[in-house]
Amino acid sequence: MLEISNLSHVYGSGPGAHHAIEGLNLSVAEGELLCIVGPSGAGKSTLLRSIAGLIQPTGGEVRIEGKLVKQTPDNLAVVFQDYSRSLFPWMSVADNVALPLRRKKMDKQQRRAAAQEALESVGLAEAGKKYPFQLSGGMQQRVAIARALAYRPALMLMDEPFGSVDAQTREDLEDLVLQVRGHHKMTIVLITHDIDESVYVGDRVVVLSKAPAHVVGDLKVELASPRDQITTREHSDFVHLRAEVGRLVRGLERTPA
Amino acid sequence: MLEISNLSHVYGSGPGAHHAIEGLNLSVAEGELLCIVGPSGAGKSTLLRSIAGLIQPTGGEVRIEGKLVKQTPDNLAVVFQDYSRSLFPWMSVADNVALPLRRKKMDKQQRRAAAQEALESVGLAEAGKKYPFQLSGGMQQRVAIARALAYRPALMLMDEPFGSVDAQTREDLEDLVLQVRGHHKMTIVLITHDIDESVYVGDRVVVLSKAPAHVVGDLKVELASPRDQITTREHSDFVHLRAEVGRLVRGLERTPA
Amino acid sequence: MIRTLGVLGFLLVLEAAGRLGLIEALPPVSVVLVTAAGLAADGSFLSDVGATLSACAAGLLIAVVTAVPAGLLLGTVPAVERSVRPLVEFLRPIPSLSLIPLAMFLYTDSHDAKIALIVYTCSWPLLINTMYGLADVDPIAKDTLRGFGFGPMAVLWRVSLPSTAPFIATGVRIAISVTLIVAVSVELLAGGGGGIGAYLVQAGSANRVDRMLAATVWAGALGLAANALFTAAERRLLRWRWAT
Amino acid sequence: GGGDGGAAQEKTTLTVGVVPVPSSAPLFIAEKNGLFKAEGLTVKTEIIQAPQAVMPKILNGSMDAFLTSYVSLLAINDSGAAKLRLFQHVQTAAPGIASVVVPKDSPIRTAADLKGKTVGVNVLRALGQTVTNAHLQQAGLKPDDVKFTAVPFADQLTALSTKKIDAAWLVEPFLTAARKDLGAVEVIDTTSGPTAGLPLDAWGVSEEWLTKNPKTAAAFHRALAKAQQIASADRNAINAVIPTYTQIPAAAASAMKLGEFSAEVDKASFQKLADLLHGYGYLKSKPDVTTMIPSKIG
Amino acid sequence: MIRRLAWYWLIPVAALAWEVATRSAGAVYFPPPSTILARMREMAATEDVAADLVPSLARLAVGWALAAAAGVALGVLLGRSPLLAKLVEPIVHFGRSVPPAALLPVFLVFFKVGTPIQLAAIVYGVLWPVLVNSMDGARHVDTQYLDTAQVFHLPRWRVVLAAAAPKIFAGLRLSVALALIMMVISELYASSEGIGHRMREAEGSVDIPAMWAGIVLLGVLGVMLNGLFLAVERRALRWHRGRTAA
Ligand SMILES: Nc1ncnc2c1ncn2[C@@H]1O[C@H](COP(=O)(O)OP(=O)(O)OP(=O)(O)O)[C@@H](O)[C@H]1O
Ligand SMILES: Nc1ncnc2c1ncn2[C@@H]1O[C@H](COP(=O)(O)OP(=O)(O)OP(=O)(O)O)[C@@H](O)[C@H]1O
Ligand SMILES: [Mg+2]
Ligand SMILES: [Mg+2]
Repeated sequence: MLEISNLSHVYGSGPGAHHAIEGLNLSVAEGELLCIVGPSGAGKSTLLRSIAGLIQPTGGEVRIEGKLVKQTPDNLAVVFQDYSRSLFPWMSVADNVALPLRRKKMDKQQRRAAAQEALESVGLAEAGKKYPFQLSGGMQQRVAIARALAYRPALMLMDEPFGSVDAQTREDLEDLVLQVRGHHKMTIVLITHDIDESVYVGDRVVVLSKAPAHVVGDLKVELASPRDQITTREHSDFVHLRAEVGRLVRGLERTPA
Repeated sequence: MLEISNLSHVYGSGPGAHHAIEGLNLSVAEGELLCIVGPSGAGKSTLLRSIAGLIQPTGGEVRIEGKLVKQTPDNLAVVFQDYSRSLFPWMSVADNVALPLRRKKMDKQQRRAAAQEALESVGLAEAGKKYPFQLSGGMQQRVAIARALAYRPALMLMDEPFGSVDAQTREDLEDLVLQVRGHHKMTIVLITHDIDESVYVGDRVVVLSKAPAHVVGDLKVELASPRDQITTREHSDFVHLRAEVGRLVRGLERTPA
Repeated sequence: MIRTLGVLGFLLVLEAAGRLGLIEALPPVSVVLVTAAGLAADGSFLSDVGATLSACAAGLLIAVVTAVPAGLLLGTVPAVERSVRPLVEFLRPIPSLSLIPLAMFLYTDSHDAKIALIVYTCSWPLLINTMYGLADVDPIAKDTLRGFGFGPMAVLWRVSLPSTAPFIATGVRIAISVTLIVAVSVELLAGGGGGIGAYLVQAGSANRVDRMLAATVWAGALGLAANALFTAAERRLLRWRWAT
Repeated sequence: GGGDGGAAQEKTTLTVGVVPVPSSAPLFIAEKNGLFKAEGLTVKTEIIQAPQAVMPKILNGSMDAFLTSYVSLLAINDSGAAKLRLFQHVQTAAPGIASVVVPKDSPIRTAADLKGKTVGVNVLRALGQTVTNAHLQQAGLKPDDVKFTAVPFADQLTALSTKKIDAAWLVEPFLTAARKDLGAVEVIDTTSGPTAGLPLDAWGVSEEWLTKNPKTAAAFHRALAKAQQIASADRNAINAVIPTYTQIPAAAASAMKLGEFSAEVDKASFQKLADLLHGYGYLKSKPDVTTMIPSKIG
Repeated sequence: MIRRLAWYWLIPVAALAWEVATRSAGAVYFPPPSTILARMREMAATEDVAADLVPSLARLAVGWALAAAAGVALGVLLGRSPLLAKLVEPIVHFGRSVPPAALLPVFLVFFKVGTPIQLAAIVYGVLWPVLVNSMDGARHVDTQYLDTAQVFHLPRWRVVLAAAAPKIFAGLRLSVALALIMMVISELYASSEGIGHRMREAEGSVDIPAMWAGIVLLGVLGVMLNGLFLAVERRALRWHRGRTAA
């Protein structure tokens, strides 16, 4: 589904240039849920933007279903790390969620129903009429997730999607993503800082180095599906994997800047 | 130090009014590190804004050292949940950190040195000359933390300050906060979604109910200081407390919206 | 309430200054206001006001539907902006007053000439504000839609335009008063087709300073009313901005 | 006279630019007495400030005739932008209708005192400056000794009373107002002595219009000429129409001092005006006024 | 340098097109650029151009600086103080809708004929767009910035100024060309030198090429001043360009 070969990205030029990614290779199979972990400032968001075609990487290439990504590919959704700035302040929450659905063959009523359903699934059934600024940080983040889920993309990119919600909600959302993935055959790339989470939701966990980012670890997660917050996390394989990812992440030197 | 009595806050009025906080009582002793956990949308940020004097609560009162908070009290620093929008985009990172120090009796060079020191302490020694938009999400969040730390306030309010950084950095920052608190006699109120974190850094953990928020649990954390990421977390008291907080949080119904 | 207080205070100061002889040679404010009120019952003056207002409305409308899209184009395609910029900057400082003869030569109807000059003059605040507004759009907001596969036009229409709306609104706010100024000035200098400016010519050549000032008060009051109307509309359209 | 009927005329609806001053009165007298209707003409008026401003309309044919000062007529012809013709004379200057005045407490008392002072005129390099120059020269000053500045008549009173200018060249009704309201004192009567009897205003048309519309021109001219006779014979006729197209109240209209309304311009005075303007460098070339007076209209 | 100049390609192209169009149309009021240039050269040779240009530009510079400073200060003040805004805003919207030409009698009460009154007219005309843009900009500053400023007790006005800078600069950009316009308008009356005075003279004597010469001169001045302005703006808003470059 997704093929990244020898990807590099440099921000700026001259002496102030910053090498965010260098020679990164990665491929994701159809229907896979890939978790990416890595130190802050590594280049994870940069990688995600390259996959989404939002920046043109300075080297290497990204292919989706064999096609070189030059512009944003069709049938893709992104949950941005900076969710509060990715919600449109001039629209109600429901309109924000329904907006991308205009690209689908749906009439107004269907769009509205789909938006409402997605909002319900993230626990915001009653927030549709509000404006984003009237919501708490975690609620805004959930709106951004609902927007991506409602879109039902073939490829979903999520950049720390559960960073601002409480533990209980976080677990619910993790399960929601797994469930939606199961129903709708999505391929998902999810960036997270929570090692437990990466193992719990991922089919595979990729560990990135500090900047310039490249892959330093690639672990297959062989845990039974459907997963369960209590039993899966108790499973010895889970504990083992989690420790291994932890070691990989900790093994990296601290990023200087 | 901090006395909150019968605090209530209602956003808006009429049928669309939202009761964010109702009848909340809380007091924080001098030098204490209080962690607040609670469901997304409960009213944690609202509580924090009331303490900082950024909103006038619709009921009850907040007192700092006996003085009613009407405007923002002196000697206070806040790390906002929406860190990316609390950094000034028109200033370099170092200037952002140094700016509040203008209120202290420091000359330019001292300010610059203090800013650089704070940036180093959060692992951003080389980011000073950059602009905020040139940093990753987690780096921006660390800049906001550095700004508050450099200021050395008597009361520090932190709203999910470590939500966007990787596990390793998170632990480092937790220890940094504990260490700074020890050196400089700060009182700290820290909002977090991570139950482990609340027990690890807190002297006390307060659990808030879903909206309208009030206190449903108030636990003293009696763990030895200085704390250590490995040994403290292994300690049976830690495991016990963490489970108790978890039960309290999980015991709350899911917030509808 | 406070608004009226401010205006009242201002008027009182002016009146006092006039009465105390600080402002010599001009009729006191109260006299001007009474004259201005009297004009409300003057049919021929009202038709002058109508002529001015209709030209203003038409001019503003045409300017908005041409300058805003032009600003969107210049603001989104840098190559076009760089190429057109010298021409735009060449045209902008040319006073509409200097163009009056040209407009009157081109349009046999003075009303049309007046509208053309209004369009010319009030396009600039709209154009410039639209361009600066586009430069201020949050890139993450744009990326969000792009991420869902929307094309450049959809991003322009659904993100850039609403984000720019506050800037455009400011442009319109400025343009409103510019239309009045241009209309009255053109009428004043070139006459034809009536209007507040033509009334000013008549009053001026009869040495009716009170009436000139009264008509001027009307021009200002019309601008004030138009601005209030627009602000009300803006508050509805850009509700999200006023709420925060 | 009498109309030959509209059928033969090139056009029957005329747009005429009028300045809201007494000189436009004959046109309104003609309208009031049905003289245009009798010729089969419909006359529409547009308020203008000066013919220069409406030259584009005259050139593109959207305005047929206009009230003009002789100075403007000469200036426009001098520029070569258009060829204008004197269509019908209106008013000749009489003593006391245009003067340089100063505030009542001003130390300036004679033309010679104006040396180095600022004098307001309505338009620079036009009648006011020309006639004042002539008197300054008589008093031994050079035109450069005085600084002229352009301020519209209506604003001159303000400028004068607040001492923002030292002196003002004013015509009626401003002159009366200056005397009455400000107690202004006359320093020079600029329509006497070396500048007595200069022609002031007339109706103008373009040469092109005249050749294209001979029949209309004849009819329009007949009506205006008749009105002109009424005006020159009966001051009350003027007084009666002034309030209808200006904002000058009836009482003020009859109190105003006016020049002489006559049927024909005195060619010698016209030439004298032209020579003065040329002499001060306000015209590029020395005009021959006879070329501006059509031999016969119609 | 050459690359920079290349962006001006449209000017010669437009001039050429204009030349062809005006030559073929032959309308009196639209002389071809070649005629205008010839007239300009003639004027430059026979008249003391500096005597008109220097005082005009001096008034322009002083007037613009005064208006810009006052506009930004007043605008930010009104934008941030709802009470003051309510008190003064009606007067502002009234004042900015009044044609400066109609205010001449009022100006004549306060200012001496010549440079003082012209400066007053320039300031009056240029003030409004700067004020309105600054006011709207200051009024809608992101609350998160204001909260941050409040918490750290930062000087609020500086945060407001910086956050509103994009909009303030839009107003200032408008004001540069407007200052040129007001310079001309202020010289229409009560003046005896300057570009506007010359243009009025040209109009009075229906010297059409000379009128156009004034127009062209203003255009050229506009391009130059705008270049200057953009250079300043590029420095001041560097952060903004980097941040919003998609
Ligand atoms: N400006 C506002 N207008 C109206 N309602 C608001 C506003 N700000 C917050 N709220 C509402 O108040 C409630 C509490 O918000 P608050 O931001 O305090 O939550 P929180 O506990 O910080 O949540 P989170 O953990 O998601 O950040 C939410 O339900 C939210 O919808
Ligand atoms: N627009 C930019 N200009 C210059 N440098 C940038 C820009 N955006 C990001 N960078 C740099 O590129 C590096 C990688 O950034 P990126 O946002 O991809 O990190 P990340 O892995 O997502 O980190 P985090 O977990 O903190 O979000 C960082 O060091 C950052 O400073
Ligand atoms: Mg990131
Ligand atoms: Mg919050």
